[in-house]
Amino acid sequence: MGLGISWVTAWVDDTVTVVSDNRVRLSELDREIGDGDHGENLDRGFTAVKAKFDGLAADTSPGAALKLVATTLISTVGGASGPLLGTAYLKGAQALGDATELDSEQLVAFLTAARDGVVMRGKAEIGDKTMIDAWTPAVDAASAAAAEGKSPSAVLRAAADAAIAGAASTEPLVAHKGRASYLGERAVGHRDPGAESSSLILTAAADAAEATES
Amino acid sequence: MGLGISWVTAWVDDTVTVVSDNRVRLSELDREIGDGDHGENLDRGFTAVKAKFDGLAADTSPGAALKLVATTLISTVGGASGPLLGTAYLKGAQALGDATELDSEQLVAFLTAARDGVVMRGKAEIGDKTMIDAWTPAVDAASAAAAEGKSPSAVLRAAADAAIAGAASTEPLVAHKGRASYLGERAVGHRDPGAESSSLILTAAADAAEATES
Amino acid sequence: MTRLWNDPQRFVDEMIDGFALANAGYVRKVRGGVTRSTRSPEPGPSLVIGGGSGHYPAFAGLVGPGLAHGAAMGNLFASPSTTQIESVIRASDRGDGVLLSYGNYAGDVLNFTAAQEAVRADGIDCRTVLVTDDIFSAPPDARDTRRGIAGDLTVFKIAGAAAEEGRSLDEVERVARQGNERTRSMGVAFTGCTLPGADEPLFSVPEGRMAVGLGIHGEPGIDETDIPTAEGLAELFVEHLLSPGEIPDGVTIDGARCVPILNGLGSVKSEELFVVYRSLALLLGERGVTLVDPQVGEFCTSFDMAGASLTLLWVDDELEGLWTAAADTPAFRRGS
Amino acid sequence: MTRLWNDPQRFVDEMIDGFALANAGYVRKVRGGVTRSTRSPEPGPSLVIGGGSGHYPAFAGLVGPGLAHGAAMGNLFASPSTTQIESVIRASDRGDGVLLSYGNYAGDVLNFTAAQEAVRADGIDCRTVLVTDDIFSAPPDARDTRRGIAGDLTVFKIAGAAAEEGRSLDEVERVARQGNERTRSMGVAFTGCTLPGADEPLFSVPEGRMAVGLGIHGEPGIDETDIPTAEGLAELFVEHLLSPGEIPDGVTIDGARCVPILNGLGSVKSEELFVVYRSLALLLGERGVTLVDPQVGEFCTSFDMAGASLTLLWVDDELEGLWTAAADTPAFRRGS
Ligand SMILES: Nc1ncnc2c1ncn2[C@@H]1O[C@H](COP(=O)(O)OP(=O)(O)O)[C@@H](O)[C@H]1O
Ligand SMILES: Nc1ncnc2c1ncn2[C@@H]1O[C@H](COP(=O)(O)OP(=O)(O)O)[C@@H](O)[C@H]1O
Ligand SMILES: [Mg+2]
Ligand SMILES: [Mg+2]
Ligand SMILES: [Mg+2]
Ligand SMILES: [Mg+2]
Repeated sequence: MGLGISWVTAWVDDTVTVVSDNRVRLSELDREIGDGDHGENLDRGFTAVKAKFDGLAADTSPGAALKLVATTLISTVGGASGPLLGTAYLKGAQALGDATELDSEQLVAFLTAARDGVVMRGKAEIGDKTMIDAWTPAVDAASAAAAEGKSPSAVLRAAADAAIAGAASTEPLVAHKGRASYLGERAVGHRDPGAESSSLILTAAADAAEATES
Repeated sequence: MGLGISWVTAWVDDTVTVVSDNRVRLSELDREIGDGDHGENLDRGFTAVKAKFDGLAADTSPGAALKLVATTLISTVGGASGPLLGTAYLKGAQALGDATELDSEQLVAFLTAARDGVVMRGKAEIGDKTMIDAWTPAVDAASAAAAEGKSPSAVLRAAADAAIAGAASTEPLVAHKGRASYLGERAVGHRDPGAESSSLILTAAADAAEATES
Repeated sequence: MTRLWNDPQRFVDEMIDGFALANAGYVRKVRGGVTRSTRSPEPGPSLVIGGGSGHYPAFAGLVGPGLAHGAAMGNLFASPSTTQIESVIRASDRGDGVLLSYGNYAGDVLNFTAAQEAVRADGIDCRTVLVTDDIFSAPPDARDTRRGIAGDLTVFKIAGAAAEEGRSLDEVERVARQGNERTRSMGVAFTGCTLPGADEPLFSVPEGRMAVGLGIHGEPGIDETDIPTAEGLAELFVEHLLSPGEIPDGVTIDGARCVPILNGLGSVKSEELFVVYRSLALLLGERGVTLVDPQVGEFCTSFDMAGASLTLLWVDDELEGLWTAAADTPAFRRGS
Repeated sequence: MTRLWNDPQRFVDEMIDGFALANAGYVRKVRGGVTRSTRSPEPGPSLVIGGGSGHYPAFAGLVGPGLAHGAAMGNLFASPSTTQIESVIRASDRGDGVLLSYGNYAGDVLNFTAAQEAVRADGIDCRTVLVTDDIFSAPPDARDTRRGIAGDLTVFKIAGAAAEEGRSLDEVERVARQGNERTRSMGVAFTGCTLPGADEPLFSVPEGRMAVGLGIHGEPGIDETDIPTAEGLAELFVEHLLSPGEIPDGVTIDGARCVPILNGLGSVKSEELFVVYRSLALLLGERGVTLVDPQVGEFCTSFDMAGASLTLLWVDDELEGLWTAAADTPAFRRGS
């Protein structure tokens, strides 16, 4: 019961919606400790992804579709989140090869490669108050769930829940990467916008998987 | 019972006070149909006059003292009101020659020459919504009062009262000179700031004369 | 809103000091304003410009080779006094006469004229060309009563280039007059500006509205509309500036060559001006106008007023050559 | 507040169109930004700069002979994307390598680095010198993590002049790095700026207060004080920029030569800047600093943010020569 291209397209659709619904809130978070454009950056990127997906052939592999997400984000977003998320999708897609149905292990491989891509580009560690604080717990929770034999959608749900907790965990932190790192103690008490958006994106992945499976 | 140098210095003192007290109001009038600086322009000018007068020799003639007012206004005010009022004092002073005590006829000659100086420089006619709408009625009222044999202070009071009425008469007018002339009908309903300030200056002249005489 | 000052009374003096310190290679402070710091060895007529302060780079920013020889600098939005102007004329004169050029405002006319009379009395051949570019300040048949706004720059540049070429005062005066004949402007604003130490702006425009045809000293506009789009503003500019009464004698729109100057009054930034310029270029192109050497930026400001103006200089060959000639001043530089 | 736009989504595209139309003699639009419209016949290294839009004249206004060869132009306050940067690099390359220079921000570093990798894979020798002038963004011992603000101009100018002289990429990189070593800036602001179509400013400063050490994208300041006098602001700038930890290696304040750049962020106007500059010149003069070729105006803005920054470039003979070399771009021009 793996996840195929219909999951990827559903994930993209849900992401477009959730990013657009949270555009103002994400920019608000970014205004507090950054430059106030994170919501707009992602919204611009995923709107472009949606346009590309409109003409997608039905037999495209998940890997190929996710690579399209990657290249579109890289070419349209700019800002820090563009290359970071773009690289996440790119490296994740490469880990999938030509597979048409993704099982739990493949999803863990996807998430791990995606997270490693963000680290490769951004050099952030856990606790630096970046999107990595959402991604790394998500990867860990997904591996644990897969090791317990959970279904693909349950693996993604575990990742999503861990990402949500991870995003919340950024609030008390001082930042060491990104614009917020210039603020020192003034960043304390504010949630990192990139961690928050990553938790939304991973939640969309789980929602889409549950809808696709059922 | 003519007016001497003590009248001139009292007039300058009163003018300094009245201009400073009305600075905001005059600029307010100018804001409505001009560029909002008439109060500041006059305040700057008369503050400079006051500084010059501080060292004035007690035996200076009225004409020489009024010439000092003129040159100070010309060199410090700028704006339309600087050369206009400066010329008024200059031409008025020239009409006085070396006289040390001014009688009613000399005051009429002073006011007439002053008004003519403004017309020479500014080419405004009565009804153009300028300071001339205060000066010309003032000159006419002063001549009438002098012809009736009124005292110097009564002549100045007649001039002042006519100037006040003249300033009020500018309200319904469209302007034909100065910045307000660019506004067409939009200037209607607003009092001309230069006419208003001229009425204040002429009232100060009458006040100073009454105080000096008594 | 102005925030940085020490004492409002000393603002202009300190501003002139700072300007002269920062531009010592270009200007020298004299009583009443500035003149060029280097006197050219050749004789020739001088161009003296000026007006109230608060419009930088007009007027002091335009003093230097290829442009003005001196600028009289008045108080904020107030004409320089007669004495100040006289002093700048005398410091700038090179012995072959002086052309005075400035925007047509009662205060400036009174003071410059009095100064002109004073130096003429000493034998200096001193003439005047008034700038009267603002189409909203009087109808076309009363063009010579119009006030001067950003079109100052075209007249000054043309006169300055002619003086630099070594032309006679007669010639400099002639081309300056021709430049003014060929220049038309109009302005709009969204907010007023607040002078140093003042509690209130000089005027205000309701939120979301735009004053049309206002002056650069906070003189109220003639009309008021909702704020248009950038394209809508470009259309408004073109509609008024290309209306039949505003096309100078000898110009046919289709096929004409024209220098557009899209001027920010203070708080409207270059990014917005470029968006407006894009539409202007399209609209003027559609009408068959060839745009020559466009200028987009700040040329005649009104402190931090949010607003913009468009100036069109309809060139002939002579004016185009003078407009595009080299100039090197604190705020206007171009190679030859 | 931004008022003139058609569609906020198209703002940057239309701005680039308008900019390129108005400056066709200088630049040519390419995917992702602009390059010089005239390619110099001689080979040599190219300088590619860039960053988010909304900082005009940074970055596109600095493309032309003696300065940059190309500028990548991102969305408002957002780094250009990797693809955009790559496209501008390829369009600007003259076959002898490319130096990338831009302000140190996570987004820019990520995107420029990815683009650099991509063109290197095709054999283009592509290097990077980050600008890290903002002293308020990290302590002196973490200087290389500081962000870049108006000091961009000094590094770009030095690198551009070296490239124009025909120096090798190694040399251009070396002097750019040396320029950055010798550049320090700090900024203050009184209001935030509102992007096209946004309802609220990116940040706000309480009325009568001044944010100290803020970034040029609305990143909050480090400190807040009452608005000082112009002189008080000059003292604040000098106190911080002349503190011992900020004097570059090899510089002794007394006797040093230094280029000051007093930069308006958008709504603080030249008149106010000149008043501040007057005090700066006095204070720096008292400390024995010789000021070279001062710049007062807008060099790196933040839309219509009301604020100002001071940049000091501590020159040696080589840097002074490169700084004062001729340049001819839409927004920065000087004769040789
Ligand atoms: N080096 C980094 N590693 C991981 N994430 C980063 C890094 N730098 C920034 N981020 C993430 O990017 C987010 C900001 O993205 P965005 O606002 O779109 O870009 P920008 O900061 O360029 O405006 C931050 O909230 C943070 O999560
Ligand atoms: N040509 C003129 N003749 C007479 N008075 C004039 C003329 N032009 C302007 N004024 C007077 O000058 C006043 C404005 O003075 P002021 O505000 O000080 O100068 P400015 O208009 O240069 O700012 C007007 O209210 C008007 O009374
Ligand atoms: Mg951001
Ligand atoms: Mg006035
Ligand atoms: Mg005035
Ligand atoms: Mg950003």
